[in-house]
Amino acid sequence: MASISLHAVTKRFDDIGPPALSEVDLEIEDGEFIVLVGPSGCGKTTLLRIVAGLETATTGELLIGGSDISGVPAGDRNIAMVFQNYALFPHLTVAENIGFGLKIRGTSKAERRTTVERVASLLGLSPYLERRPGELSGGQRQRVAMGRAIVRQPAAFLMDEPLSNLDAKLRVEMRAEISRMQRRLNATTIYVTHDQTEAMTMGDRVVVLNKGVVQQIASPADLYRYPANAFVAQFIGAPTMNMLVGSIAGGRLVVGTAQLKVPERFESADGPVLVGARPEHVHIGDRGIGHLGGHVVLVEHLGKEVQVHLEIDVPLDIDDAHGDASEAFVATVDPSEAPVEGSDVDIVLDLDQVHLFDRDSGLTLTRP
Amino acid sequence: MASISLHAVTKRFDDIGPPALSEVDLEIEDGEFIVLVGPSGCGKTTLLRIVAGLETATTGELLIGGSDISGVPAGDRNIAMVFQNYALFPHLTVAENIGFGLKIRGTSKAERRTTVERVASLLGLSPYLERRPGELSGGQRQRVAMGRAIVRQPAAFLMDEPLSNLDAKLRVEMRAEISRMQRRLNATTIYVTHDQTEAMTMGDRVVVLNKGVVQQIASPADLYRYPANAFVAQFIGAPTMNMLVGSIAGGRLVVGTAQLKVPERFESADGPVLVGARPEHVHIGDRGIGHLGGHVVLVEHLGKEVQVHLEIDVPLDIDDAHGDASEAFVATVDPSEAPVEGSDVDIVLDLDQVHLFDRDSGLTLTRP
Amino acid sequence: GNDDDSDVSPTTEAVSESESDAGDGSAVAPEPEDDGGAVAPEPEDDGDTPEPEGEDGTLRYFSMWNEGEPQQEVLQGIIDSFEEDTGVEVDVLWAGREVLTSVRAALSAGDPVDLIGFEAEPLAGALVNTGETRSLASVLEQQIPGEDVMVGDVIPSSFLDIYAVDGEPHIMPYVVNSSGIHYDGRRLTELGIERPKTWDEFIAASLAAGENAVQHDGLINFYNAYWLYWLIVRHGGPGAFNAAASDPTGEAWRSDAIAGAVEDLVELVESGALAEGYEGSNWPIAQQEWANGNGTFNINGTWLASETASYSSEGFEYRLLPFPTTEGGFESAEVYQIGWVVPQAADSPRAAQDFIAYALNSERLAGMVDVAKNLVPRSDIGVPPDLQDAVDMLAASPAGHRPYDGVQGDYPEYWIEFMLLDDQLFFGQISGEEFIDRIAAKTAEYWDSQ
Amino acid sequence: MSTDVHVSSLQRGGRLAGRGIGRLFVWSWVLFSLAMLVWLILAAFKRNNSVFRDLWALPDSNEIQNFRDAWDLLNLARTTLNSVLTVGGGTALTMAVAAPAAYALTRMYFRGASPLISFFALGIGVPVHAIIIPLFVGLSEVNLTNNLWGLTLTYMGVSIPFAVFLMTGFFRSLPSELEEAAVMEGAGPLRVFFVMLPLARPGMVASALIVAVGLWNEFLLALVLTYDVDKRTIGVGLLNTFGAMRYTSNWVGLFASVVIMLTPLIILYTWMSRRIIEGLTVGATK
Amino acid sequence: MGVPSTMDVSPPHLRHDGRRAGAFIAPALAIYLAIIMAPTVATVWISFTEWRGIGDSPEFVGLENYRHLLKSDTFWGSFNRTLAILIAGGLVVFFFSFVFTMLLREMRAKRFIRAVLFFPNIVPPVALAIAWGVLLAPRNGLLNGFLEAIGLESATRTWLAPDLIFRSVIAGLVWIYTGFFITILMAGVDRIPKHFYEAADLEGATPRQKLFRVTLPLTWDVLSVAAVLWVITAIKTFEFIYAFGGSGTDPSISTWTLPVQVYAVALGNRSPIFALGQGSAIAVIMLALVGVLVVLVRRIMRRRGVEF
Ligand SMILES: Nc1ncnc2c1ncn2[C@@H]1O[C@H](COP(=O)(O)OP(=O)(O)OP(=O)(O)O)[C@@H](O)[C@H]1O
Ligand SMILES: Nc1ncnc2c1ncn2[C@@H]1O[C@H](COP(=O)(O)OP(=O)(O)OP(=O)(O)O)[C@@H](O)[C@H]1O
Ligand SMILES: [Mg+2]
Ligand SMILES: [Mg+2]
Repeated sequence: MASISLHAVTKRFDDIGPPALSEVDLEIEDGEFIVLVGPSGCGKTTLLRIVAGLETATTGELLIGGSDISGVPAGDRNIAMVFQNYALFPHLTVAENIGFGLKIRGTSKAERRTTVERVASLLGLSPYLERRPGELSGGQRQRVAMGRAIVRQPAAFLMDEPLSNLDAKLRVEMRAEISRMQRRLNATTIYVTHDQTEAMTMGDRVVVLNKGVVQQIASPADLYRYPANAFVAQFIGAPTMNMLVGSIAGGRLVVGTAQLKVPERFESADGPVLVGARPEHVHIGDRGIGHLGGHVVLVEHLGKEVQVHLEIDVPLDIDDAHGDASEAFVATVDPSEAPVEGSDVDIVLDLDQVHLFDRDSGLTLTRP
Repeated sequence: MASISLHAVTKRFDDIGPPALSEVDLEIEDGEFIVLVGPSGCGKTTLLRIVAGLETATTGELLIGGSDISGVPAGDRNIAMVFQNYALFPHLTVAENIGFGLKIRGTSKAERRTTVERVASLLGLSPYLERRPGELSGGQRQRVAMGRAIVRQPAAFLMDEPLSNLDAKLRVEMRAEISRMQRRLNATTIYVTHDQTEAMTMGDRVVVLNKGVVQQIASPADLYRYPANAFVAQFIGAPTMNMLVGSIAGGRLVVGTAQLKVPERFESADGPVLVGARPEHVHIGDRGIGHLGGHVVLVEHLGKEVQVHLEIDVPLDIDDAHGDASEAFVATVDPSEAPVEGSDVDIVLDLDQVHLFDRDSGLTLTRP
Repeated sequence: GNDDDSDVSPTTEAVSESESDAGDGSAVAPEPEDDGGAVAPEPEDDGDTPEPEGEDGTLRYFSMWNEGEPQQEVLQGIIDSFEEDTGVEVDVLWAGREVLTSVRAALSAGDPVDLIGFEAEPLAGALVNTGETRSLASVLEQQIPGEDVMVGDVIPSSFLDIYAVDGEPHIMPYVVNSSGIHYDGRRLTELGIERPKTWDEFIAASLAAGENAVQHDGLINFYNAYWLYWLIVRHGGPGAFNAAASDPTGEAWRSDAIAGAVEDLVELVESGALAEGYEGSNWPIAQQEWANGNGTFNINGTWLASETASYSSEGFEYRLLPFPTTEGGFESAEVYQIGWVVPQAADSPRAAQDFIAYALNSERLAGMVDVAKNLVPRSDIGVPPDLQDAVDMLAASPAGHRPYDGVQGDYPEYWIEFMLLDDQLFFGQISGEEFIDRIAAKTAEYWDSQ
Repeated sequence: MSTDVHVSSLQRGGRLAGRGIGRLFVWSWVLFSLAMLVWLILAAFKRNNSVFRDLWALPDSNEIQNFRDAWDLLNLARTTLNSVLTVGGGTALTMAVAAPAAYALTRMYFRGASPLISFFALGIGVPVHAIIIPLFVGLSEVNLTNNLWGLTLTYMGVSIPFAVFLMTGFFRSLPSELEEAAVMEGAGPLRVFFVMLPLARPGMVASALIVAVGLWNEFLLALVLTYDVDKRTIGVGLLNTFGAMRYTSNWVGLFASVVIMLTPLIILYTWMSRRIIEGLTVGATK
Repeated sequence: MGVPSTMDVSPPHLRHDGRRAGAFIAPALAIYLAIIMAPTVATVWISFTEWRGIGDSPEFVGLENYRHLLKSDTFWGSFNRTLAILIAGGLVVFFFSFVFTMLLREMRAKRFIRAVLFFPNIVPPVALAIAWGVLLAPRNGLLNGFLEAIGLESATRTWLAPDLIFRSVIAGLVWIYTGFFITILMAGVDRIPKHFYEAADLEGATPRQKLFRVTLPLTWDVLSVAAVLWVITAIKTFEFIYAFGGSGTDPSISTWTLPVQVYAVALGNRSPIFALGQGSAIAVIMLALVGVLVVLVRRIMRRRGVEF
């Protein structure tokens, strides 16, 4: 096991355009579980591959266990990677797949067998040792990939969206299993995902990347509660945080026609801001008691809660990754409070919970 | 527009094994939006294709608009289908794709143009009419596929997981858009999905299929509140409903060591049962006040709520589609109530909300 | 060339004479001169009475020459004037050396082929021997347009007899080649070597000539075969090789004459006189080097002079050495004819015969000598300067024989098997005894399977 | 750890050296192929008596005459026309019949489709030599020898197996949803075929190119099935020129004819090589 | 893997009775039958006859032609040379193709190199043969000239001498066809997703291990197609050898292969034999050879059938 450090790592694939990774600094402690999230193309895979040695950084330093290993080829870094699609060799059996690395390293046949069997039983794969990947279910394949990774006790695990090919149910189960496995092995792990839930539940710390730049590194709970900027705020949480355009002037928070009291936390703030409110921090009331007026476009009953899509008369700040989104404002409410579709309602923002961001830099004005 | 009826439709692809569809009865009213859900391989696509005429039923009757159309070829059924990957003709422009069916039917060029333009503006596709599918975004393609379907005013729409290729955000938007479109056109629609949210939000009624057999046909809310059997109960809702093995004897509900009062609704029940409790109906308290003892394995912070994975000393009934799942019991609690990982806790089931199922047949004992 | 143009008027007359029963309106046919009685197969021809009717004045001629070869150019000139003089249209196909492939294609497709010009040996093997050609006896009686002689007067019967069937000629030669050992006259003088006459002298001269004395393109199997065939003919006389090849028992190969020939050949191979790498020389590499002055002797057909003319070194003096004689052996010259046949299936046999007679006119045929540098069967036409030796050789020879003693033409399949063994002998891969044993066995086996 | 790194870097050094040698070999092979081509082209501009003397000397004079000779001898106007007619016609017709056949074989799911595919594929293994004799006799029965139509027909016959083989690969790889979508819109079988056809266009283009290049270089069939000068194709023309030039020892003229015949191919190839290569590989690897 | 007897698996809208599909297939099938299959059958029949094909009609002679061939040194020479191309040539072609494919995978100019290597496959074989002849000419050939120029005079050979000429021919064929098979193998290798190699890299696999543990097993089906194509190509090869001997001068007998012999015996050559029966017998033997070897290759390389 080992710590992993990246110092000012930059990666350019071509000379034009922005780099795929830019000045990434990251200290991962021995045994830590780091989750890497960010929109598509933000450089998650690239970072992983640089650590693995499948790609070389353009500039910057990479240390594993304290020593610079920039020049060490992938095979000698003692790092295991679980690929998104597992990269199981289709012509090898489960046992052969798990034992592949041992074979390459020339481990004796007998030793290989016992090791593979131990790992397989650990992963509940013992009955399938003679099958080929094509004859396994998605979850089983995932476990074979895990098996191949853990069998040789690597210094670190890298996992690139290992669950994205599984169906929802299985994903939940495998998620828990990977967490448990990682804790048992206490292996340094970098885990890439684009799944909210995985990001929030699996890691000790989460790294949010955008366009190759680290946005925030924090524990899941902190990330949710204290997003460092508007990007993180909107990226973490589903449905996404509603983001309204407003400004603070003269001690009042102005949003559309509403003039609200600025929460204590923000009293020093001033000028144009973005007001972020998570759907669960938006309440719907009858006309006359709320901050803003809205029109109910759609009511989605999700069983235990209801999502209300609203049209409001305040400009929204839409995440530009999905610029063509219809301008929607969402509130999550209890089934008992669901409004009628097509009705006009009042919207109350939970001012204790809203976030404010500088409208230019996007940086949070909240001090945690 | 037309009603669609299936009477005892059975489909076998081979002589061995169970049929892909077995004795399916389904009455769809004119203008109704039916969602078809079920685990992978349960026969959803097959049912759709039989209605479309791309597959023939082995036995049974299929009526559209009241008349038997078993012998009518697909092209003459006046049904439109939206394929999972849209099946747009890559060499045709958007306009030509939308107008394809009209052209086949020999509609005059002028008429075709006006119709296509009308549909395109309806879908917000007017600026893209001369583009080819390769030059469109996922959401736009989806709309072109819709356009091709609606342009010739078919008797019914069939959609086979039309949103599964889109990313999460776009999916939410398109979901709302399809709902709106369907309401506007008031077109009979069968919509296949494996997405919980789509199932719960889009349909007038939901059909739950399992292994080719219809499990329940009901409105989304009823499905959630009154699942007809243990399968539906576990299939609908995420995280899945916890299912404990218990029995009713002498007016007491026995679950593990706990002897609980049988809720009024079930007082006539007797014998071995399954006790179903959704995660949100499970509460966690300190030792001594609960029904069951549990050990906290994992605490997942999802931001607005916390999922607590527990090990309990009562046998669980695991959905056999995922028979290899680790035996887990999940509670969803407020972040403020989250227990500490590794601690032992008491579990309280919300007896007003639990479901009871016959342990043999799986049928519900709840009378709605 | 322009020789032909001068012949216009006499030819017109000549042709009109022979066009007697052609019934062709375009041809001038004043006197229905009878030429029928002279030839035996004539009734056969007359049997196909509609045939002459079909002659719409077109002559289909398949030639062995490729476009661009001098012979082709000469023939083209003759054809042009023939067309002009007679109104007969000559539809000529310059098919190259695989002319018989095309002939076969045309014949089996039912297309008319009236005239084929090719080497006599394959013609004999492929067509004449199997009865697919017409007798040309009547041509001998035809007057050569523009001259006062008949064909029979100017073409020696010794040439015609070689391929005669039942005493009647079937192949009419227009080029006569031979083969022998070529050398640069100057070079021999410079080296101070006497022109060798006998085999022993030849070997001695070769050894004296230094490196690469005998250039040879060993990848051409039938060039390799020159040596042994010549030696057998020298030792055993004309026909000895053919007799050995056609002996069903194969025992004829064990004669003293052949043993002597084989022994001589082995002597040559072992002498080191042959240029290094001769066995892998890809034609025309060796002859090219020879012409460039790298090497002294080259066994080849008499066409070698014209083939190498374009690249031979300055002042090259083409000389030909008749194949060396052997002690107690025979003397004869190879007669390598290129000639015409008229297939049985010809549509316009008459026009074909007319063309033959027309082309044999001395002035027209002179082109073959002057331009193509070939020898021709008519002795009253000049000789290309480089081939004087060849003419002398032919004149001096007491006898003539067919190329490869007729083995190639008469037994084409056998010929292939022979060349295979001959190569091994010539490349020193097997001994003389082995060769004789094998060829004897092979011969017996071959005849056994026929 | 550090020793590990050391050892492995040594190994790596060995690997790199091995790779270096390998690359050197690859490049020498490439260079060799290019050198052959360059030599041929250079030779076409040399003089007959110097061409073999100093092999790599640059042409001392540009002998346009070589090209004139070659042009005349090849009878290029005529042979090109014939080749274009037979090769172009044969290719076009082959595609015209092979595309629907390949489509039906892969997309119509009728009983016997799979054995039929194998039956077509069988034809790839039949050497021309094994059929040319009866083919020749048969064609002459129906007066199609020495006839460009007959040659075109034959070209179709010999190209069909490979074309069908390649194109079944392409059609198989097309998504069936498109077909189903067309069917749902009411298209009949012919219509569906024409909907699918443009999708298979890359495959068709590639197959056509491969077939055409093969036929362009073909000369055995042309040699045996036709004999008239005015029915000669460029392949036979080259062969004949080869003969003539060799007998007259006009080597430079010969090289000039090769260059003449090669030029369109080189142009076509630099332009379309990716298509050709990819087309070939789709058929072979699908 | 036939269709279940009572059930129709194929979708009904696409399923057609033979007739409809027939209309699509008929033209191609008709021409194919007429031009390839009927003559193939006829060839078998002609091989039992003696026939010159000019005016005469075939005369049935039973197995005489075959018996004759079995005794003919020429035939065995051709036969052995054909096998030599097939086996020796095949080994060399495949060895080079593999090495090249591996090397090219990581080379930047791989597109260009592949295009150059493939080029001989579109050049008229006549031209290739001419070039090859010039290359290997004994004294003033390019190769020997080159060897002398770089001071390797001892390495010069008479490349076309009887003991080497056929090897030289094979070398020429290797030169031509290696590019073709590189192309096919590369397509197979390119199909292998990169992550398999990366996974192997992470395990520290050497290039050789990657070749044997990843590339070979994953290109097996392509290899089997390539092997079948090689069998056919090797047995069919004619133009290059034929033209190598020259036009008008029959190719040297020491380079004859079966197709050349068919041509020489039945179709043409300078002194033609016109033995159609015998030519057909050789053709039938070629056909049989193709058939047997294709079946053999596919059996040896069996695993997941490839259309053929
Ligand atoms: N081999 C490459 N050559 C050129 N550009 C590349 C290469 N690999 C990645 N990139 C670019 O680098 C950026 C980051 O890519 P990367 O694959 O790391 O994104 P990601 O965060 O993993 O995205 P995703 O969630 O879609 O997998 C992208 O803009 C991508 O286009
Ligand atoms: N053409 C076919 N031949 C044989 N079996 C088939 C065929 N099509 C479907 N099946 C089988 O019928 C069953 C139902 O398949 P279907 O495609 O309808 O499932 P589905 O509910 O659409 O699943 P998914 O959610 O994975 O798309 C499956 O067991 C499947 O294997
Ligand atoms: Mg990625
Ligand atoms: Mg489906």
